[in-house]
Amino acid sequence: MENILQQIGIENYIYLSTLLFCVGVFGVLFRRNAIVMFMSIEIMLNAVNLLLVAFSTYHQDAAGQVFVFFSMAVAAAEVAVGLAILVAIYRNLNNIDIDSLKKLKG
Amino acid sequence: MDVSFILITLLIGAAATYFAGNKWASKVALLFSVVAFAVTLYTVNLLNNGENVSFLKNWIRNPRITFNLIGDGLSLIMVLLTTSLTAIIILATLKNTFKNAKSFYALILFMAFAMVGTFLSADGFLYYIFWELSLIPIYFIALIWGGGEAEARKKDVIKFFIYTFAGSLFMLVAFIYLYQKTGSFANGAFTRINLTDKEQFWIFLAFFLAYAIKIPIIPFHTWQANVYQKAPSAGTMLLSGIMLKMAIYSIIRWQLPIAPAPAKEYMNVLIILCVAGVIYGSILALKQQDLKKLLAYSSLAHVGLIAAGAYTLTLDGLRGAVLQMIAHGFVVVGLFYAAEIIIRRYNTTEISEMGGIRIQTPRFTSMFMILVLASVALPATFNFIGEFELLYSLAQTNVWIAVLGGTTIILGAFYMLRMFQQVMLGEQNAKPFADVTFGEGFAFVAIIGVLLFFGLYPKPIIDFITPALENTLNLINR
Amino acid sequence: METKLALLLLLAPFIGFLINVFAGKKLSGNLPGILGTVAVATSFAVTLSFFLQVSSSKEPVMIDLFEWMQLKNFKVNIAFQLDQLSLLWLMFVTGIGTLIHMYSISYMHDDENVHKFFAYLNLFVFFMITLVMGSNLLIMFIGWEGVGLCSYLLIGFWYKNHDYNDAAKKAFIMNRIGDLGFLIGIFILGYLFHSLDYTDIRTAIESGKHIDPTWASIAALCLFIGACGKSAQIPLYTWLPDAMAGPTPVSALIHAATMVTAGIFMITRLNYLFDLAPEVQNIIAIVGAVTSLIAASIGLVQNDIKKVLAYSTVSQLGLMFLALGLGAYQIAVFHVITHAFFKACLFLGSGSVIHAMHGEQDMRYMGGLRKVMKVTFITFLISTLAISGLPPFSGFFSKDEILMTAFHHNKPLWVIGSVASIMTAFYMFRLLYLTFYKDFRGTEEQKKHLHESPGLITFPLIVLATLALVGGAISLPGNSWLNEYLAPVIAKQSEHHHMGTTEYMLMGVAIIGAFIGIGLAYAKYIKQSSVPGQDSEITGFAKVLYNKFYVDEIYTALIVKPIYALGSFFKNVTEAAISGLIFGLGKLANVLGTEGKTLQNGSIGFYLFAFVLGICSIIVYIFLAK
Amino acid sequence: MLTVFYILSAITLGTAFLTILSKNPIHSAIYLVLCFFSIAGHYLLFNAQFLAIVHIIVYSGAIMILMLFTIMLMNLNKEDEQNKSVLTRVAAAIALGLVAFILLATFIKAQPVIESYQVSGQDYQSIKVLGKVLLNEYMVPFEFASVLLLVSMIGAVLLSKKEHINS
Repeated sequence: MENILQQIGIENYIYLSTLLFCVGVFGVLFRRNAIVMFMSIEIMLNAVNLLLVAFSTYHQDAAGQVFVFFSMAVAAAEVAVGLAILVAIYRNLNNIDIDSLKKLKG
Repeated sequence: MDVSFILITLLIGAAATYFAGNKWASKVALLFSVVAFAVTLYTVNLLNNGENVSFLKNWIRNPRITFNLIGDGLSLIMVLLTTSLTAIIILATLKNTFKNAKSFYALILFMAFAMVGTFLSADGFLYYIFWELSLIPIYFIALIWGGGEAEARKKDVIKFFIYTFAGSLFMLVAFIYLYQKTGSFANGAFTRINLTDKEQFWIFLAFFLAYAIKIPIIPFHTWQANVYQKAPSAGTMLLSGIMLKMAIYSIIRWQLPIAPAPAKEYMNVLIILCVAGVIYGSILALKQQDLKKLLAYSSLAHVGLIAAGAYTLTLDGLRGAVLQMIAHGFVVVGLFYAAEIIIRRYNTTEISEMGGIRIQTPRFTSMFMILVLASVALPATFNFIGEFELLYSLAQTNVWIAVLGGTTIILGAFYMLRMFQQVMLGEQNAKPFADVTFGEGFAFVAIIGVLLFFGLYPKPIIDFITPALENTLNLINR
Repeated sequence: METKLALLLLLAPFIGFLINVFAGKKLSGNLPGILGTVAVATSFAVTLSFFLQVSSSKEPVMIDLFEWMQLKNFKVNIAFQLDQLSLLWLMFVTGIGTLIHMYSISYMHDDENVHKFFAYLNLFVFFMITLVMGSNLLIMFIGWEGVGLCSYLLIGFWYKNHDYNDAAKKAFIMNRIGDLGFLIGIFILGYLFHSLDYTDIRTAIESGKHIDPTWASIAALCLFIGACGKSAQIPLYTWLPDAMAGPTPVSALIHAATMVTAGIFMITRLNYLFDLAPEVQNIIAIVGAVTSLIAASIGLVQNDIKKVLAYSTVSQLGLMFLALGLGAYQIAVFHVITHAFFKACLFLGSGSVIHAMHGEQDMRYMGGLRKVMKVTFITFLISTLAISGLPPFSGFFSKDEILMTAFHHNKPLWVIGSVASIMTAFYMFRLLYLTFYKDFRGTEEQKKHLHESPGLITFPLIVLATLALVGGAISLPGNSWLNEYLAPVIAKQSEHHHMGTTEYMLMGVAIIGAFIGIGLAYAKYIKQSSVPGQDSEITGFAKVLYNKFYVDEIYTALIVKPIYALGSFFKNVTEAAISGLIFGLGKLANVLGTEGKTLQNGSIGFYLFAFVLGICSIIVYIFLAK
Repeated sequence: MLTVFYILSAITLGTAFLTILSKNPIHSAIYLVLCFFSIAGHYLLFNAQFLAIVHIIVYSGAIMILMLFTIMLMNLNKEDEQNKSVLTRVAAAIALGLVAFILLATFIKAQPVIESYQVSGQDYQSIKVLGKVLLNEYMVPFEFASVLLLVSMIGAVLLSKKEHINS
């Protein structure tokens, strides 16, 4: 089978994941809803994952994909703990608007 | 027998004093200070006989820090000054009753320990530890046993602490940089490496900040007068008599040999800064209404001259600086002691409330007079020797600077005699003033004896310190 | 043996001082005084033996004790030198010192601190001997400052009075200004010659070694400033009249006969150095002449008997400096000696008068004392004639020599000197007439107690008056023993004035001048019986003179006040500014903390922005900014 | 193939944007699932089938379900979120532009040398190979990942447990 990168080119993936990453950043900055912010973080993670896979193919090396597995595991753990924290916050404040979390003021 | 025994004696003394309890603390402290003095004298004697009294033990392997104590003429004369003055200071405070006396005397001995350590250290790290260690006892002494309103005192003492501490941090940075270069903290290693002029400049500046604050050189002096005024007299004596000599000693031992190039390049600036301190301090002393503050400013003027002499980088200047350090140490302790006696009797530091004391106290007056005269460097007192060499070295550098520095002769006489007149002379004071007792007088006699004896026969000290100073000078001109 | 004797000479007064300081209080009656007198007399005896030895052998006695100070280029020893010059000085220091000690026993015996008085007086003699005996400049400096100290202690002897204390302080500080000059001079000499020994310096100069003439001149000038301070020359003379606050014997010993001549001693000692600097010599001559004129003019109108004598001292010292400036060192020394005799006598005489008047010093309340105080009057008269320059009294010879030299070198200075001499004759006779002639003008109470002073007071007077009468014999014109005696210590031999017509004419002029002064005084105070009016009545130029040209006020306004103002400025402005700056640094940290705290506002959104910006800048820094 | 890539990319970016911009969190979640699916499509393009499957299982299956449950648990499925201030939104947009610009600029400035791609024919992404790599070379991290997951599970349980302050 002909390799995909010969047809598409690695640079396109770089552009794609860069843009995807920027969208994630934008989401984190743009929204107040903590859950949507979480989603934005997932988008950023996926942008990176995508790039890792692209380079894994480029170098024909399995390590990149293995790393993506770990990254997924970490993402799963992160989401689990993060959502638990959000639940705890919601219980106390009755919303998950991050702008209402200002107790740590200096 | 080497120099470490002096340190051990003082440390044991501090502990013993603390455990002796309040009643016996002063006597135990006096005993140990005298023993330390005797040990120092013995060590000096050993050195004179050509024995090696330095001490070297490995301490920490990484970073490479050694417990290296150097015993040469320069360091031992300073140790001798410290131990003798400590004994005199403790003797001078015997009449006072302090609350929690055991801590007070233990702190004094501990401070003497730290200062002796500073003078002896030949390892930069060790030196730095001792240098900072000496700050802690004086901080507590001034804070807890000081006079004046508690809040104001706290403010001044903390200002002093932070100020001097901040200055010495720059020195630490310099040491760390030097360690990076040499892989050792040893003084000898520092003086052997070749630093570029730029590196030397920054190292010089870092040292200068630490020392200029401690000495103090204007414009780093603002902590001085207030702390001298607020600290108990014993603390003031320790500060002015010994502690500020640490900085001048360090200039000669550390700053100049490690970074001689900037000292040569900026010699005029440094000397003018120091000499400006002489005039500035003298003129300010004229305007003081507080006895202790007046003495503080006079001290500022005198040490300015000493530092100026050290920065001339001549043998005369260095020797004059060391001689004058000793002379000034004794005379300033004597003067503060006299002030302490007056303050103890009259419970005030305001000059305007004194006067008419002479008529009641012939003995005290004579002693005070001699101290005042020594302080204005009358010939045949030890101070004259030091001041003459200092001014001579300045004159070799630039006659006009010597003239400016020499104004201390005029202005010094002006403010000291004015103070003496206002404090001692005039019609009898309404408040009675008991003449000094034998115990009180003994400290005076010791101080005056030293000042007059070495004023006429300073040869032993000169011979003792000159080889070490010549070494230093060789390092500076390497 | 010589060393021991010399040490005895030096230390006898010091031992007297120690005994009087430590045990004086327990000694009863006149014992402290007798002790002090014996101590100085011992010194005098030893001096005499040395004097005889050296005048015959012509070899100076050198005594080297031990090393004192070490400087890079040279060492300074505690060493002494008894040569012709120092022995001459020692002779009259210890001689007159003995007489004045003797005088003081009686004069001071009522004082509660008499032992201290003698202790200080002994100490003074000790330091004066040190000053004179030292074989290098630093030993001289010990003595130099030491006598200044004793002067301070003795002027402020009655320390309860703050005016006296102020006078003492002023004397010390003014002297110190000069001392700074002296010290700087020493520094330059040390730099030039690598030695401070007189002999070394002289050898170096006479061996023709090249010496930078500019520096030599500056050194000479600095030393002259030192001499100005000690010998009360313009501009540092104002302390001397104030110094009259001390007891009268002190004025006689320190502020007339001995200490104030230290400057002349120093310049004579270093005559070879001053010969190198003709321009400095010119300055010295001019300063001396002007001082003598100004002091004499102030003396014309003073009413305090001691003040008149003080200004006359300044004036006479000015004449001596005139001689020094003209290079006539022997003549200056000659005048020092004659002046020591007659001025000591005058001061002691005035002391005797004050003693009789119970402390009154204002001449306006004296008069007619001639009848009661015969001895005092006669001795006083002799001294007055001597100082006025009438032959054959000693002052005539010395003063005439000075004026003659001035005439040969510099006519304007001769005129100034002559005018000063005429004034001297006038005010001295004014003093004499007001004090001893006409009727008594004091209170009845005082009149009852008027009496001739006891023998201990009159004996020194008689001795000194005798010396004032015959002292001129040591250097008669044309046949001067003094010139020959001093020849070894003075490098340049004084030119011998051939006693020609000009010289005799000059003598005549001088004598006529003196008579004019005396005549004026006679006309005013005997013929017209005028008595100086009260302070408020003085007007015009006399007022300026009476207020001493307002020099003190000018000094206060120009020097003391600005220093105090500067002190206030430093205290209130500079100190506050610097300490404000330091505090400002602390405050800055505080403010930064408080302000920086609000950055930490708890808003996660804000943190995120900061975070993104931070990442951006890191990336830019690492990847783009190269 | 390029067309497929472009379509997939458009879906990826578009749904990502919609995720962020939709007001209702439920909608966001659904768009995100779509986004993840498109990314899985990219993985398939790379011929990384195993990864694509795992991706779908973990992200779309586990994570997104978890999120949806949370949203429902909190009853957030309504459009009640207050908008951030205009300033913040403008700033966010600027930040977007800035980050994009900087990253792209970095990439362009780096001028990567993209070699012509050589197919070695070596198998590197079959399940078999991946499994070998994962359990040989990356054994220890793999085990630690399990520990991590365990810990996060415990943490999640602890955090979401109702606190009984008085007990």
